[in-house]
Amino acid sequence: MIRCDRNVPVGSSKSGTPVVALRGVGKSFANDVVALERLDLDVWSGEFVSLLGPSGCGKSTALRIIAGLSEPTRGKVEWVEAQGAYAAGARRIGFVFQEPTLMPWATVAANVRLPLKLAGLAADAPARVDAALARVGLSGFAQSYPRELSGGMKMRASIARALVTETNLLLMDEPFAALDEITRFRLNNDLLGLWESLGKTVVFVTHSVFESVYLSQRIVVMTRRPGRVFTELSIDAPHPRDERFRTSADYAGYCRRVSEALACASAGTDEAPTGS
Amino acid sequence: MIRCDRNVPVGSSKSGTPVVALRGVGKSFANDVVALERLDLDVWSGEFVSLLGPSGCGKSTALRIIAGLSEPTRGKVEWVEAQGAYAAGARRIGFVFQEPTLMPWATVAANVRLPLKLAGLAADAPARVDAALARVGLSGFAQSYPRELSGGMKMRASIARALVTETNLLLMDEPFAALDEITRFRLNNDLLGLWESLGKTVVFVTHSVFESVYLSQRIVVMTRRPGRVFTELSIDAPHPRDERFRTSADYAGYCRRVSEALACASAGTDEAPTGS
Amino acid sequence: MGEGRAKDEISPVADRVLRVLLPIAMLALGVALWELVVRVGGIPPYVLPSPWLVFSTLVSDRALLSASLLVTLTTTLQGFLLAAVGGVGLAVLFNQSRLIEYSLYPYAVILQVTPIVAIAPLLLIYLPQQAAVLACAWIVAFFPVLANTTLGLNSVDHNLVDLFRLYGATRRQVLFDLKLPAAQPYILGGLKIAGGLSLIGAVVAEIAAGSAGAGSGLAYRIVESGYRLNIPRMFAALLLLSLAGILIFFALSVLSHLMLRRWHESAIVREV
Amino acid sequence: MGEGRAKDEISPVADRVLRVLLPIAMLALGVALWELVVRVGGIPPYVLPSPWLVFSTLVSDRALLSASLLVTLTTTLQGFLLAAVGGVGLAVLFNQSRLIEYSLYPYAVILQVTPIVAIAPLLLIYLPQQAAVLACAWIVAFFPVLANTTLGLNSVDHNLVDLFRLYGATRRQVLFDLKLPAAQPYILGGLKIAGGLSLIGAVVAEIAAGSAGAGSGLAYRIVESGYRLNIPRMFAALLLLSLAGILIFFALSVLSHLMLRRWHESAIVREV
Amino acid sequence: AFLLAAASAQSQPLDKVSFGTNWVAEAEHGGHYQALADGTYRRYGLDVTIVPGGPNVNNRILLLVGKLDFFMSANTLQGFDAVERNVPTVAVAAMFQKDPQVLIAHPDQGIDKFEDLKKLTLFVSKEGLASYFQWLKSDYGFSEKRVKPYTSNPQPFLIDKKSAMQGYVTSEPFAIEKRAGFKPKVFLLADYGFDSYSTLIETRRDLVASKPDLVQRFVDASIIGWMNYLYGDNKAANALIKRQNPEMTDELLAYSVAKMKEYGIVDSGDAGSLGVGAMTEARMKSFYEKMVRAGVIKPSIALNRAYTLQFVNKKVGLDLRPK
Ligand SMILES: Nc1ncnc2c1ncn2[C@@H]1O[C@H](COP(=O)(O)OP(=O)(O)OP(=O)(O)O)[C@@H](O)[C@H]1O
Ligand SMILES: Nc1ncnc2c1ncn2[C@@H]1O[C@H](COP(=O)(O)OP(=O)(O)OP(=O)(O)O)[C@@H](O)[C@H]1O
Ligand SMILES: [Mg+2]
Ligand SMILES: [Mg+2]
Repeated sequence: MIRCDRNVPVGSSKSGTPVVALRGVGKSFANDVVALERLDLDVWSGEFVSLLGPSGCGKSTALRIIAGLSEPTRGKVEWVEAQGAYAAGARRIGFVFQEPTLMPWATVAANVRLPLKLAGLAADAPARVDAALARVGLSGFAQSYPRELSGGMKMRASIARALVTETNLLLMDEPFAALDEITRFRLNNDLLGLWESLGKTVVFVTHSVFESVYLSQRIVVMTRRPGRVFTELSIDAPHPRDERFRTSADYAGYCRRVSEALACASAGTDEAPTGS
Repeated sequence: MIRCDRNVPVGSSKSGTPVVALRGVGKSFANDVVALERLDLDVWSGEFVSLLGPSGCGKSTALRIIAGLSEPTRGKVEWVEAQGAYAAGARRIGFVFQEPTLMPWATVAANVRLPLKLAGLAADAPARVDAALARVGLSGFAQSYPRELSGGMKMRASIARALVTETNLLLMDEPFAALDEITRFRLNNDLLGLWESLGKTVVFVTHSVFESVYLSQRIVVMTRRPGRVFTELSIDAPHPRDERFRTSADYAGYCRRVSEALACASAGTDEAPTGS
Repeated sequence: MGEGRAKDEISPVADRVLRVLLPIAMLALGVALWELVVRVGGIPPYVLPSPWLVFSTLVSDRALLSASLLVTLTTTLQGFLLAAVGGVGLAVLFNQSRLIEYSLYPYAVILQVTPIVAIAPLLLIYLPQQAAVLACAWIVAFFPVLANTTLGLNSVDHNLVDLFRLYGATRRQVLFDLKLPAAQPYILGGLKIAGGLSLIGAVVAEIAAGSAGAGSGLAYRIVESGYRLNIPRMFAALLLLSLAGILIFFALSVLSHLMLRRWHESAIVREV
Repeated sequence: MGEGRAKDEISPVADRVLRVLLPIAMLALGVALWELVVRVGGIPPYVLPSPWLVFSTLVSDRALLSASLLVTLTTTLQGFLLAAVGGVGLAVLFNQSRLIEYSLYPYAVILQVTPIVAIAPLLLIYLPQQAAVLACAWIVAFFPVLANTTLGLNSVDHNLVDLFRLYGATRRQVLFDLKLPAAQPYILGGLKIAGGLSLIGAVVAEIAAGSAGAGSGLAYRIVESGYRLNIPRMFAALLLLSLAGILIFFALSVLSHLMLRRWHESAIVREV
Repeated sequence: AFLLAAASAQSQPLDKVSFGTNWVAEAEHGGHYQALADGTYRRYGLDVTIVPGGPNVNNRILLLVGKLDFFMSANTLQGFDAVERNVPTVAVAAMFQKDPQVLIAHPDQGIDKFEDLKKLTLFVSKEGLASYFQWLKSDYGFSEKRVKPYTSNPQPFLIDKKSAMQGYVTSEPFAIEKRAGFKPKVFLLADYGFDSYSTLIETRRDLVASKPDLVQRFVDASIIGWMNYLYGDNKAANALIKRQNPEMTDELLAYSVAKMKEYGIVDSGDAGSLGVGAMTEARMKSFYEKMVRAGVIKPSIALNRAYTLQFVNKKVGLDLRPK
């Protein structure tokens, strides 16, 4: 069996300055569920970091806290304001929620246009919306309503919405889980391309070990609830990555190591909701 | 590159008698989207068959048609009524929808109990609900409301609901997509165990090639929209399957072949919704 | 086209036909029954006039009645618009600020439960007559719009609210691009209720504060005809009122259907 | 406990305090303003009595007024229950059969738009007086419940409907385990509207069909006091009516909150 | 004869009779309450229930369908309407010789003559508009444009000094004097030519035909009730009124009775010689012609079907009038 080394970061690539840091963050809900406990997480400027962890361990909660949609009950979230682009006003966060979260009364195009509209960028909106829709393969469905889409297509519309504006911090919560491998691989590559060319910071939640290794510079593995960092692994393979990396022995090795870490992190059982 | 042989079934394991057969089934929607076209699909009694195909190709639509929730616009659905267990009245279908589809006003336990309640089986309901919740690792959340669950936990509640009654045909639409690998593997094995011991017929939609190979006796690969059968592959590895199969060379070989078939099936672009 | 499987397993075409024919048939049946009751029971016209008599009164008094109908409909329409704008406006205001909501909601409830007869004299003191009438009609009709809109604005999917917040939406944008569209089914439901109520409101307002005599509305006709025992004319006026009510309801139903049919569960024809 | 971030960024505790104190404070302010206007304007009590005078009238006439209040509240409560049962019942009936819906909805609309004053005399012919009063109160209040419940029953998540179908749910089960629970927010919204309306309905019914004299309700007090220019008593009666209305609304709000707070967006206190 | 009738009636069971009034219990109904309270109705073999009316209550239709046996109609015009509409009712007695309908104006606005009222805003009820106001229009040239609705609440009038409102001489002036503290100018329409009877007893033709005796007894007992109410000890009647209408005060009752006497509402004119409840063909005709002139009623109705003199003008109760 696997030997589990807990909380021992396996290298930590500090490629830049930290943008945002969660310091001893805890989050409990009114029903006594402790979702996060003493979570420490640094996100570095321009990095691609993945969160991996058992279902219900607090990944979505952590993303929401980073986005400022949720307040930690303990600890704090530190933004490195010196970093001009991430100053409170300038910060531009893109978020792909775990659920598609589309406006049912608006067409796909209108849904995707939303961030542009809210930012008052009407000028080149149509072109950008078209491009974003084409990127996720929904060009033909611009005028459809969400209820007319398949599950995967809804998620793609949601991804297109996150990519339509220029954001400097992209938070993605299992964006590709509902997609077939072919589409998923294509969007993986698209996302990597965007990240490399635009220098966005990306925090990515996924359940796919393969995906996390393929995409990330760093993988943060979280424990069962209450979630905290179990270990961090840095994936030092150079970018740009492509099919060659995916079929390399390195890749397989990383995947094995991440899988093992995940298995260790998932050991035991969740805390019951009343055991706060 | 891969050579794409279209519509050539690669073996076809007929382990039993067909239960339900889709014959030249077509489905168009009012917005001129043709979801399915001339789909032929036999489901054999007691088999575990997976549907694989690009996002939006009509997998969910096909499941809904099998379940009788949707009527085909062309072609027909034939039930082999002679098979007593599947006669119109006796047919007991379990369905895990792609979305959790929980009743927001009811606790997790009440949601899971629903099929028992509707069937008038109140007697041993609590025990069975507890067992189903334990199976998906939600024992501690019986009294929680759906909105208090994470995305993966909602899906697990939905799975527990499908497993709580005895069904003879289980339709599952990407049930494990939102789960981490560890949970997923565990539930994969659980599902296989159930299938082997109870002799259920299972039609399973997934985007994971690995999962489909691990679980199924037969994999049906569908083309892009309008969806039809691109090819069928039978996975002849014996059951019970376990970690050994997952790490075998056979497994890797099957996975490669299915991936190739999927790549071929996904080639080209979707039909635009107006091109009916 | 997908086949709709409606309740009672009616095909969509048959459904559409029934939807128009059945109500008409049932109303016709009601009228026939009424005629029968009057004939068989030998009920004198000053107690319950026969439909035929009502109809012929409608024709013979058409000039008088249509003038009154016009007056009442004008009040109704104005009252309805005020109720719609006022109800939605107040709900929006309340939604924008909890302080305002807590402060003013009790007053809205008071307005709803205050009997018009009691406050009409007070209104007549301080407002010109037409304004007093409108105020009365408004008071009767605005509350359902307010209550339903409030409910709708509060029922917005929280995840969408988060999304808007994240993209730095202004209050205005949250209101116009998120909350109001999401509340549409509720608002339209409130308007459907308010449609009939504003007609009632117009009638009550006319009775309590309206002008009488030549230029007066249906309410005056009804009261006067009742007092003067011109029961056929009273029924003719009531009939006009009912027709107007059905028409208003129908128009609002169509509006609601048009606005919701593309997306809301209550209005889309599900394809199976 | 998670921290709630309310509108206007109020903490949940402050919010709860404000929720109770603000309305009271605003009502107190209203009363103070009223007292001021009366004093400064030197307004005679027969036009607008001062709150103090109203209050002391309330105290001195308490026997008379409380008896009347009881009568009106009884009618209100009965009317409300009938409206709730009748509105939900009709909506359920309509939901069960499209044929019935198409056939009877026009009649429901007609009932809604028919002015009580006009039909009360007719009702009195065929019904005993108390039944006639109740019928009037019911007619005024039932429609919002019907309309909202209909909307709610039609707004059920189609996927859940599919699920129930799949598991062979009977019509009854679909209704009681799916549609009615899902429609709760709409039904409760309708009841909130109907609460006030049934008070109004009771008042209107009393005026139109009620017996005047010893055992009569607040409506009669209001009209008769107005006629006799006993304006302080009229205001005291109005005040009681308003209080009753606020109380009914508050009770229904609490009920709604209790029923929805665990699951519906409109009622859950979101944890952020 | 009176004693005989009473004696014979006592031996047989009482006839149940219901009588609908047009407002809540007040002094204007005093005679009937008197007859009820002092047992006059019983002595005439009647078990009378008085059903009070009120704002927006239309008791008249209950008479038509037989739920009431007698109804107190406000004025003669209602009888004309009945004839025009072929409604089988008939007036059998007119308890008020003069319609107590008044127009009330503020005292300090230079309103001295009846015609001065024309320049004021008028608060008139819908019923008033359908009846006496039409006569004001045709005979005095009042204009509908100045009319605002009167909903049984004098407040708008009190505020607007340039207005007048309708009322009953027996009630509204008192309320105003008492509450608003000034003595208003009061114009009794009857004094300016509005010669309608008022507070008539109306019943169905079939009752007149089938039980003339019952009608006669009710009319006679009511007349006696009125005489006793006005001139005798009316404490019991007033107590009954107050029980039925808790808003009523002794002060107001006394005022009303005084005004009824002062203006001769009940007992004046023909009543002086023919007894309370008197009606004459000449007055009916005179009022009918006024109404025709006002365009309220058709010129060709069978006027004599509106009333019958069969039960009145019999000098009943004259002996009760103080000398
Ligand atoms: N609104 C809420 N109220 C109460 N508990 C909540 C709420 N939201 C989340 N939780 C609890 O917090 C824990 C973490 O939830 P979270 O959604 O962050 O998990 P996750 O890691 O994203 O899981 P998944 O992979 O299944 O999406 C869960 O146990 C869940 O029950
Ligand atoms: N109610 C609907 N109205 C119109 N079009 C629909 C409707 N439901 C599905 N479609 C269309 O039918 C096609 C097939 O949808 P379906 O949900 O079956 O796809 P899927 O294979 O399940 O995809 P995914 O893997 O993304 O879930 C899609 O193109 C979708 O746009
Ligand atoms: Mg999550
Ligand atoms: Mg699908």
